[in-house]
Amino acid sequence: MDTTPDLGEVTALGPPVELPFFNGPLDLLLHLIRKNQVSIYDIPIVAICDQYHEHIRTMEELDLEVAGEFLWMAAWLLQLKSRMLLPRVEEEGEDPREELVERLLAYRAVRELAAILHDKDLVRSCIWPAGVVPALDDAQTELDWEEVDLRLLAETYLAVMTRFAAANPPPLEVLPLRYTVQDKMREIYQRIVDEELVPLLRYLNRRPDPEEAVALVVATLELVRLGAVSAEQRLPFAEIYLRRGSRQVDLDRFAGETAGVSDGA
Amino acid sequence: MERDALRSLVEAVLLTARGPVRADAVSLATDGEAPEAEVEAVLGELAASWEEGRRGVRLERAGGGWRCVTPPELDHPLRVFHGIAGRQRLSQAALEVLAIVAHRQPVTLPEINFIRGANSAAVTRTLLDRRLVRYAGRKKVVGKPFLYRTTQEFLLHFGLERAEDLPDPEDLIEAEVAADA
Amino acid sequence: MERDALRSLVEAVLLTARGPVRADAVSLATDGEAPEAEVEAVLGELAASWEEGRRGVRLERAGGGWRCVTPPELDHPLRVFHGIAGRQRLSQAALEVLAIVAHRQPVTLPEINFIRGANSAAVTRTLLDRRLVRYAGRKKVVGKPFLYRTTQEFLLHFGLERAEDLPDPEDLIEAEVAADA
Repeated sequence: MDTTPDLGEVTALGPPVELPFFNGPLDLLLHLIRKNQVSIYDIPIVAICDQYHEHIRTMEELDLEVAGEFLWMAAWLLQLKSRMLLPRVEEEGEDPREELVERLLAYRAVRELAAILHDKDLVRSCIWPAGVVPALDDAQTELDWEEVDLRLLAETYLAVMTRFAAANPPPLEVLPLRYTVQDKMREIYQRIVDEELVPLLRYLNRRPDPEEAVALVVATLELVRLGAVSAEQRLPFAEIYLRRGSRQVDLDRFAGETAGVSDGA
Repeated sequence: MERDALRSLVEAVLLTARGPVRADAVSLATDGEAPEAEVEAVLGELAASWEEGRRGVRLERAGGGWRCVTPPELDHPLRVFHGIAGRQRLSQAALEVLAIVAHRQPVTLPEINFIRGANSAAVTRTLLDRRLVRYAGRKKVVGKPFLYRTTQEFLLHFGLERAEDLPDPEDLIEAEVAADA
Repeated sequence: MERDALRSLVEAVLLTARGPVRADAVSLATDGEAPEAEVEAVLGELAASWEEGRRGVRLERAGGGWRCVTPPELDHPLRVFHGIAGRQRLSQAALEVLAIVAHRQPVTLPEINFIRGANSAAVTRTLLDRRLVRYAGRKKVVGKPFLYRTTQEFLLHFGLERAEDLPDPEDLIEAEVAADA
């Protein structure tokens, strides 16, 4: 086999584009505002909106999944853009960008705090609490009640029930037999008497219940053993034809004669 | 490796280790910078210096290594301290009984015992004392065992209005947040 | 109570306690023989003396009490000794959610989503798994969303006495506004 790589496909993708990851549309907007060196209080909506959409398009071209929140923001920006382009009807009216500015400021504050937590996390991850085990015999793990929440309660419940299920496996369910070999012997023998030639596999295929099929096969084997039925198959896996055997059998006597069979089965 | 640095590492290892600390394991943790014999020497020094004066911990040889233990004369106050700290705490057993009562209420003690595979009488008593579970009549079966339910205090702690508001545990673990979103 | 005896008890309590140690609990453990102020003084002395020289352990205030921790520079050999390969850092998204919960607790997921402008369900789940946030009941609004709070573990991990000790993001904005203008 020819394993030459398909270069055409590779070049079709073009050079890889370095696309920074953003934690949501507000994160991306803050990036654009910083990149354009504009004030958060006076966002040039038209330019920012276009750049935002450009970014979304690049994500789509790179087959990156664009989360719904990015699209929602894209729609909002478009709406703001059209309102900014319209001549201001309302004199002294509120700035349509106000809500966006508020949300950007709130998010920026969150990011500042997250940065502080990040620095702390770096250092704090490197410390270990001392945990000398006291020589008290009844010292066991205990949980701070303040810290016990719904989740811990649910986890504990599921753990207990899992442990319980492992210690108490459900007993094997023994279903009562729904088909008896005797009934099936009578059924299939009557059919052979009526139709002279019975295709066994086709007959079995019409029985979707595997339990019934098993009873039928055992009944057939028993009839063959008794000589009441002869079976014939021309080729391996081909249809098995049943016809009357050399011995005459009284259907009503089956109950008695097959008692030994069902015992052994 | 400097002796001071090694001493502080050995100290930190001793105080954070759960079992006996062996010199060879500490030597490995220094990437072999401190040979085993040197670690052993530092351990001996520490053991001697902690023995001097009245210290809250001592070093003793155990299980082929060294471990920190508290001196026997501090047993009583330590026990009291851990008891005090334990008042706001819940043992694992108590949490299990509470979880069973919460999710299967009303439930009897024999049922709780059966599910946990352990006698839970004392633990249930503690939960009654802490007013996290309460009696709720008797079950009409042989022996008429008491039925238990969670209390108002329990609901308050979890910020629930009614016991029926307790979410299904499977849902909470599997899909809690997704359902919330 | 003798000062020496008290110091050794405080030391033993600090090294065996599971959570932060409060002076009042230690005072109770001495049956009041050592008043809270004296215990507090001993704690301060210990903190100062452990700070001197290179010790494997330090005292710090966090989560409403004092606790013993190892200095950060011992992290690497301690990790090797305890056989812990690496640590999972908190993602930027996780830190943002944590910042929101810490500052506005109790807060619901829809509120967190709104502030971040992004779905935070999976991230919040990670924080629940790491026990940095916990459930704190449900908000009595349509849909009864869960409320979230930071945990004691959060305080200990970030070395805070109380969640309020984190800087107020509003102040951070003020600072920026000043810089922006």
